[in-house]
Amino acid sequence: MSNSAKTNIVRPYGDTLDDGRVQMSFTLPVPHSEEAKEAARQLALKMGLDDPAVVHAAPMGPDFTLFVVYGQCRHSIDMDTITVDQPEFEVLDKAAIDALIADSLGRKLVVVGACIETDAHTVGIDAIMNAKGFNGHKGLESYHEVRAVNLGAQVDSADLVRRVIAERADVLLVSQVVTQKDIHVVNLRRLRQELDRAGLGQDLIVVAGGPRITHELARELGYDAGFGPGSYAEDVASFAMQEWLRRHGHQRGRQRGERP
Amino acid sequence: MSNSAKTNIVRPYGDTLDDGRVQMSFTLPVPHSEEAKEAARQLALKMGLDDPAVVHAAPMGPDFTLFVVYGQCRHSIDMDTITVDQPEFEVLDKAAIDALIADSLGRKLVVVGACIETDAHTVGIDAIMNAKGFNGHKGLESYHEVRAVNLGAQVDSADLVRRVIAERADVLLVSQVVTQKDIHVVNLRRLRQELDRAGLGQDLIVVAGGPRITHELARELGYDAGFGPGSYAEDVASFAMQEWLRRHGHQRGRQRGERP
Amino acid sequence: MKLALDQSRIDAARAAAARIARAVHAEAMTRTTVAVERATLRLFGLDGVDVDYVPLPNRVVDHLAAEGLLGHGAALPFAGAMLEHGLDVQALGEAVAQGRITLTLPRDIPAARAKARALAQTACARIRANVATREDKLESAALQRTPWLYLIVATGNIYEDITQARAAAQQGADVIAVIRSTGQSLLDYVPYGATTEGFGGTYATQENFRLMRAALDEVGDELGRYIRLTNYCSGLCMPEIAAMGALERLDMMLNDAMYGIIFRDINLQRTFIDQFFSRMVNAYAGIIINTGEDNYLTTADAYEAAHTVLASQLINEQFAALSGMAPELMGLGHAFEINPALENGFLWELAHAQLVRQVFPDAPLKYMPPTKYMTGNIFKGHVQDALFNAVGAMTGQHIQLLGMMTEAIHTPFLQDRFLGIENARYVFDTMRDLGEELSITPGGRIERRAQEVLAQAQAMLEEIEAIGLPAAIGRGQFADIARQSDGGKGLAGVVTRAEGYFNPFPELMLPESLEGGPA
Amino acid sequence: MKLALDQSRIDAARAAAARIARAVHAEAMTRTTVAVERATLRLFGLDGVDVDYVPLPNRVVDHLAAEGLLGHGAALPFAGAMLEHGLDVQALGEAVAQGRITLTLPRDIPAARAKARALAQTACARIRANVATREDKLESAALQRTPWLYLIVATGNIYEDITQARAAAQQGADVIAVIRSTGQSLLDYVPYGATTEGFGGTYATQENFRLMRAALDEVGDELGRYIRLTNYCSGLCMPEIAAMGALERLDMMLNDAMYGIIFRDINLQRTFIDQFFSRMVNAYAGIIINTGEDNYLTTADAYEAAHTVLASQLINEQFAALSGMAPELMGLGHAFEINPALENGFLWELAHAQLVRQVFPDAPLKYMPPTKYMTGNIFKGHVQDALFNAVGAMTGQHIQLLGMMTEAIHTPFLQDRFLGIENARYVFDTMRDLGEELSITPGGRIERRAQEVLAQAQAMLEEIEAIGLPAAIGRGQFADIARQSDGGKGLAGVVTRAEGYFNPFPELMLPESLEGGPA
Ligand code: B12
Ligand code: B12
Ligand SMILES: Cc1ncc(COP(=O)(O)O)c(C=O)c1O
Ligand SMILES: Cc1ncc(COP(=O)(O)O)c(C=O)c1O
Repeated sequence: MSNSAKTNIVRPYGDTLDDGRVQMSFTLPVPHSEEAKEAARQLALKMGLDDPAVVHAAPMGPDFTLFVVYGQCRHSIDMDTITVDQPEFEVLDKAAIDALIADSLGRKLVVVGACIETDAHTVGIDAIMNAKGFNGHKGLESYHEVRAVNLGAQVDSADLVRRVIAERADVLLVSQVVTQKDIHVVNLRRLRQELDRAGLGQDLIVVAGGPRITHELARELGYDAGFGPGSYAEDVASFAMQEWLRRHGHQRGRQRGERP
Repeated sequence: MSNSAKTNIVRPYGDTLDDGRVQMSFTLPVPHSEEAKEAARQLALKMGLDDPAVVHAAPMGPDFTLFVVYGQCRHSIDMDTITVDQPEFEVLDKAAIDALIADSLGRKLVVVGACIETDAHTVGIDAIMNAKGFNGHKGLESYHEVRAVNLGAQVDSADLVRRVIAERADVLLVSQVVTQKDIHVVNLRRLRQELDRAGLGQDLIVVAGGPRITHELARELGYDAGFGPGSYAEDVASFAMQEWLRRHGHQRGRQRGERP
Repeated sequence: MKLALDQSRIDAARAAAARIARAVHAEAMTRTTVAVERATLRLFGLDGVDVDYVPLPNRVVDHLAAEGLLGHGAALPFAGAMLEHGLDVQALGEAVAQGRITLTLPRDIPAARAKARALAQTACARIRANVATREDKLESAALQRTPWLYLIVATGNIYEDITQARAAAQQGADVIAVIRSTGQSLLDYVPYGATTEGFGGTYATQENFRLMRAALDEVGDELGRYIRLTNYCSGLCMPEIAAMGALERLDMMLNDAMYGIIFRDINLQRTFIDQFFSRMVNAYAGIIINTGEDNYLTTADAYEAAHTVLASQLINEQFAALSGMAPELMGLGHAFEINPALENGFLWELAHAQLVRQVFPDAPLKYMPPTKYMTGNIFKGHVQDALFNAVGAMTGQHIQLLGMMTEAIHTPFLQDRFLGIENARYVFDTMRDLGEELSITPGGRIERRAQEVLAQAQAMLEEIEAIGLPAAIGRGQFADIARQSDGGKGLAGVVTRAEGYFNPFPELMLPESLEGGPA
Repeated sequence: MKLALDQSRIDAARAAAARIARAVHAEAMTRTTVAVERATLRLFGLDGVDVDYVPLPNRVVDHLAAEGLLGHGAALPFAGAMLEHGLDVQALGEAVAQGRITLTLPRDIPAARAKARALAQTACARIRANVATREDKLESAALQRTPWLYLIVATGNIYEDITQARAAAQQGADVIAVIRSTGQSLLDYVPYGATTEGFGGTYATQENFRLMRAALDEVGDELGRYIRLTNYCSGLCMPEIAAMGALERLDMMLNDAMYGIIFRDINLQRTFIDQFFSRMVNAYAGIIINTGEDNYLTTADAYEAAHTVLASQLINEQFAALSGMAPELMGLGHAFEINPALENGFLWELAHAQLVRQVFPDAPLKYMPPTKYMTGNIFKGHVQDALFNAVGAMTGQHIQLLGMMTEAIHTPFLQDRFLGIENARYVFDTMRDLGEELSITPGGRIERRAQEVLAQAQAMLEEIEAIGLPAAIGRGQFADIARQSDGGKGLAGVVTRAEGYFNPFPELMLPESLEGGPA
């Protein structure tokens, strides 16, 4: 964008810079009528859309109406004010991670992973932990210097804490996929409490992950980091080892995480 | 909706009453990055969406990013405050309209129609005027008591006014389909001026129509009514005749237009 | 559209599956489970919960277990006590739960047996009445074209689910499935009453079944259609849910012989016993089961593991047959789950869907939409769903579970469902007779792919036959997930049948031809 | 996938079309138009505008008309005056515009003729160089699979168009068409310079052509691909736009023998003369034309009027052949426009697309997406586009103009285009070889439909042959729109050729075999 060099204030783009165009769809619990369309239009106005056009309105049974609306968003964002809370680490490759562990620990890094409580979506945690990995990125099991213990689905928090202690884990990886009614928040809180109760606050590095987990949320819930969609084993391992080094007084160049 | 009887304040509905869920998509003129996603999220916040989730972000070339966002809209609409400006008429059927014309005018109602200026989208005006009609609703040409003169596409405003005078038209129907850069507004204004200049303000009933024409817009531009998508010949004819009667001092039960 | 398939391969694969299922079945028939016995009591009419919200069937069965009587089955001790104490089912259950009565083996076994049979006959009469009601309603309803449009509701709140289901029916849904709350399958009891607090789904309770059934009957009557209701006959309470569904006139049940083992880590022995009983009840109640092979493709790769789906369907078919189920009730599951980035992926989907169609000509196949490769890109997702619908249309699938463009985001919104139905109706109408008007090029890529999958499934079944199904599951042959015979949840609820074990239902529900059926 | 078609019907229809076109052509060759003569001057190199922004080619041609010389063509008077006054093309044009020179018939006709030939040869050399550049670039670019993904930009502002076109190329577009401003086709001159103020499209100007060509070359080089550029060789300035496109290395042009008559109410005689000259130039410049039969289906019903599309394509083919165009440049247009609510509509679309594919085996067919039945429901629209893509994939279309889910709402946003491309790529990849792997059931609905459309087209052409094309158009045989020979815009610009009329281009551009070509 040649023009945007001038300023860092951006608005949605339809086909002309700063035209502000956005598309919306939503349902209103009212019968299909001209009044319903007008309500949809006014709702868009309240959201700050100028000239909203209700381009589609369809009755969904007698009680609900679907709307598709286009409008011009009045709001803008100054990109210079945007900061993103991300876990701090440099992404290393498998060999480098193995070497770092061997150098610094002189023993294998013990990583325990699980999908906790009622959640049985293991594909995500398996992608990180199992040898096979994901999208051509090998999982932790295949790392020479990692002992990976994947407990799989539906692991009760109290059981998990016992296992963490038994395995003398350095790192705990927790996956949460179902988020309806914020069940993931409830589950992650519960685990954090169990960990604290067991006195695992200090040394254990605890990482949460899942399609709706952000670093910000994970930090809020008392976890060391949060990883979302598109994470690979090397991301988590890089973070974990660099965090381990920080905690044990080593220094390394810090850099914001970037996908290779 | 059993619950909504209690109140007339409505909010978008995802899967639970008043959950406020809406879907949005838009483009920002920034490269795909975590910062871009955060900007999208903040934009949704500014629009009044709580807990916005950027569920998809895709680079569209190096300079643009597409976002799909879901969030919970804080705004609501009180349905009791909604009023819709609609042309006032009772929809009659073809036979009733013919009878009304015969009774009141004692001659044929002359209707001239055109798609004006650079606009060549005649399907809409043809749907109203040509005998064949649209969706099984016959057009004005097929009405016994109507003389329908369809001038077709790209009719210059000045030419149109001359023709209206020559035909001694009672009703003028104007179609505008292309709306980019508000060209339809420009064109409709121009025609209104030409009509006024020719002194056609008093008797002639002037109706605009097209996919983005609303009654409100038409009234603003000095037209007697505006008709949008899904209009049929009987709607326009009913309005025109009832308007004619109003102007000529007749009375008839008024009622808000409803599609049969 | 027809594939040239080697019928002898199909026959061989089916025969291997039959032997595999029979071996497991023989073993299973020597045991019972807490869930089978609770289901028996529920069919007798026992319902309700104690002050701690523990269901009475659990209280009675736990009591029998504590008394060391469970190996005899619940029917005899319970029926005997009814006679002895002159109490009806509910009163006796409450008395046991309150510790006022201790159950024993009845002294007059023939009398207890007769009483149990009478109770079972009452249950069967109610179920048969439900079947008759369904048939009546179907007869007076508008003819339903296949594929039936199958939609899920999953708000967690039964009342909100009803709102959604009504709207879906009004929009054109033929089948409504109420998705269960995450984790219910691991509960070793069935929750009670109307519920409003589920996660990712709504608890399956008898009251919720009843409420939804009534709502769907009502909206169906308004629309002049019969709206089928589906729930999950799966997890630790599989047999009880079958009983509840039969009593409340559900029309379909998710019910798979292996799903719980693989995906819920439920004990294998427990599952095989439970699935037999539950399928018997489903069959008797005219309930179409939906098997869960689609799930394999969410963990294993849909292209690589296509043959595991077919192999599992053949096994499910044979287990169902052993429970007295006719092919017309076997809603075998499969899915459109190939990576959309795979070149010619549509051809392989077509090959697979048609293969399954031909191997099970009489089964009301249930075709599942893309889920794994759905993303937050709802627009692309809607197209994935359209191509899924296209395969469904071309290959004549029977039950089409509609894809939701928001699959990767949330359980469906009302509008997601509406748009999903619109997508399906458009595709099915515009492609109505397409399957008839196209033929598969003989010896071409599609046909070769189908033949290959068939051959792999046959080989797999022959291998499983050699080592036995439990061992095969132990090796992770399905869904890349391995489970051991003694592992998983619920093994404690498995009990060896004692000499004289009695359950009145097989005799009444199974066809004559089958073991356990009427003599 | 092949339809059994009666080749003798195809041959008969084609022969009728050839006779129809020849009759019109013979008549057209006795006249010229202001636009043909302006185009001739533009090819000579005349460009620029006067103080009132009137283009110099208009000034010169109007001057010739005023002097009563236009029947002789512009070439001789203009070339003669250059020799006489010793001025170059531009200087002479300016002088004429300023009234400083009055053009006359040259005294030394052979010299003027030679000069005109030389000017034309220079133009031809430049055009041939463009062809060579295109070939070079294509050779070094990555191989382009068909169908080519054809995307439109239509912001009204050439600079914003460039932004959009770059992004589209980066997203995978193979062809970019810059849509013209509403109403430009009715201007009897070509606007000048870079423009930023169009409605529903951007003015076609030579500078805009140049800017977009440069931008596409640049992004193409970055991507290692050649991005084709398309504009509209249509309307009152059809021949001039052909000239501009040839000079600026456009790759495709919307160019139809009848579109302007029917859809823009441009005079019929004018159009037939103009289309001949413009197609000759396009053919010489290696520019693929896109005919506009798709438009018929926006006013007439796509199911009822399918045969009019085929009939018109055959006529367009024959007109193109008379202009020296090889089948490889004939991007005959057709469209996916059947009402989505029509049962089996997809079958009829498939039948039609395959019919056209077989009738014109060598033509780079241009397949147009649904427009008429697109609505504000963008989700359903996206599925309509997906099925359109599916037909494109199955029938091997060559140029696929991608559908936009927002068709009924606005000219495309950047993201609409991106999602359209994503839709197409998914469908084409996942269905890559589907057409090969399916056969059309002989004698089935699809085949019968195609045969019926072919028979109707043949009958229509035989009827048109009997009454003549102008009369047929007068009866509204195409698109349900009737136009008369003397009606419409631009008839005043038609001039009967005088004895000794001369234009140097046919001789240089037409193949030997054709009338008007080199002796
Ligand atoms: C596969 C699947 C299943 C399979 C799970 C099989 C298995 N063994 O995992 C089966 C069929 C069993 C299943 C069942 C259910 N599912 Co499910 N399922 C899915 C599906 C289709 C794909 C999930 C997936 O595998 N993604 C691929 C992986 C690789 O991605 P990922 O999990 O995001 O993981 C990546 C990152 O997030 C991250 N990551 C994840 N975890 C971790 C952990 C750490 C420490 C780190 C660092 C990183 C990390 O790295 C991974 C790789 O990049 C999604 C829909 C979808 N398309 O997303 C629904 C979905 C997740 N399921 C859903 C639901 C509701 C259910 C059920 C509750 C439905 C029901 N009532 O029956 C059940 C119950 C399951 C249970 N008890 O939890 C909902 C959740 C809705 C919500 N937002 O709350 C979804 C979104 C579908 C929907 N729209 O309804 N499901
Ligand atoms: C058909 C069509 C054409 C045909 C028109 C043929 C013809 N003779 O009409 C052709 C191919 C020629 C064409 C060309 C162009 N088109 Co066009 N076209 C369409 C299309 C596909 C359908 C329009 C249509 O016929 N609708 C059906 C009729 C029945 O609906 P309707 O017009 O809304 O009419 C109903 C009501 O609105 C009302 N009504 C309408 N008029 C009136 C008048 C009165 C008095 C009353 C009472 C009621 C009334 O009643 C009717 C019946 O219910 C739309 C896209 C779409 N799907 O909507 C694009 C569209 C309208 N076209 C568009 C454009 C840009 C063009 C071009 C400018 C493109 C170009 N640069 O080349 C050209 C130029 C045309 C010109 N000079 O005006 C844009 C307009 C964008 C915008 N919002 O500004 C659209 C939306 C496509 C797009 N997304 O780009 N087009
Ligand atoms: C057979 C079967 N049972 C049950 C379920 C649902 O899981 P749960 O057991 O958690 O209810 C599925 C998944 O869709 C299934 O296919
Ligand atoms: C052949 C042809 N020319 C031109 C156009 C565009 O219209 P206009 O002549 O207004 O530029 C079209 C429409 O798409 C067309 O098909």
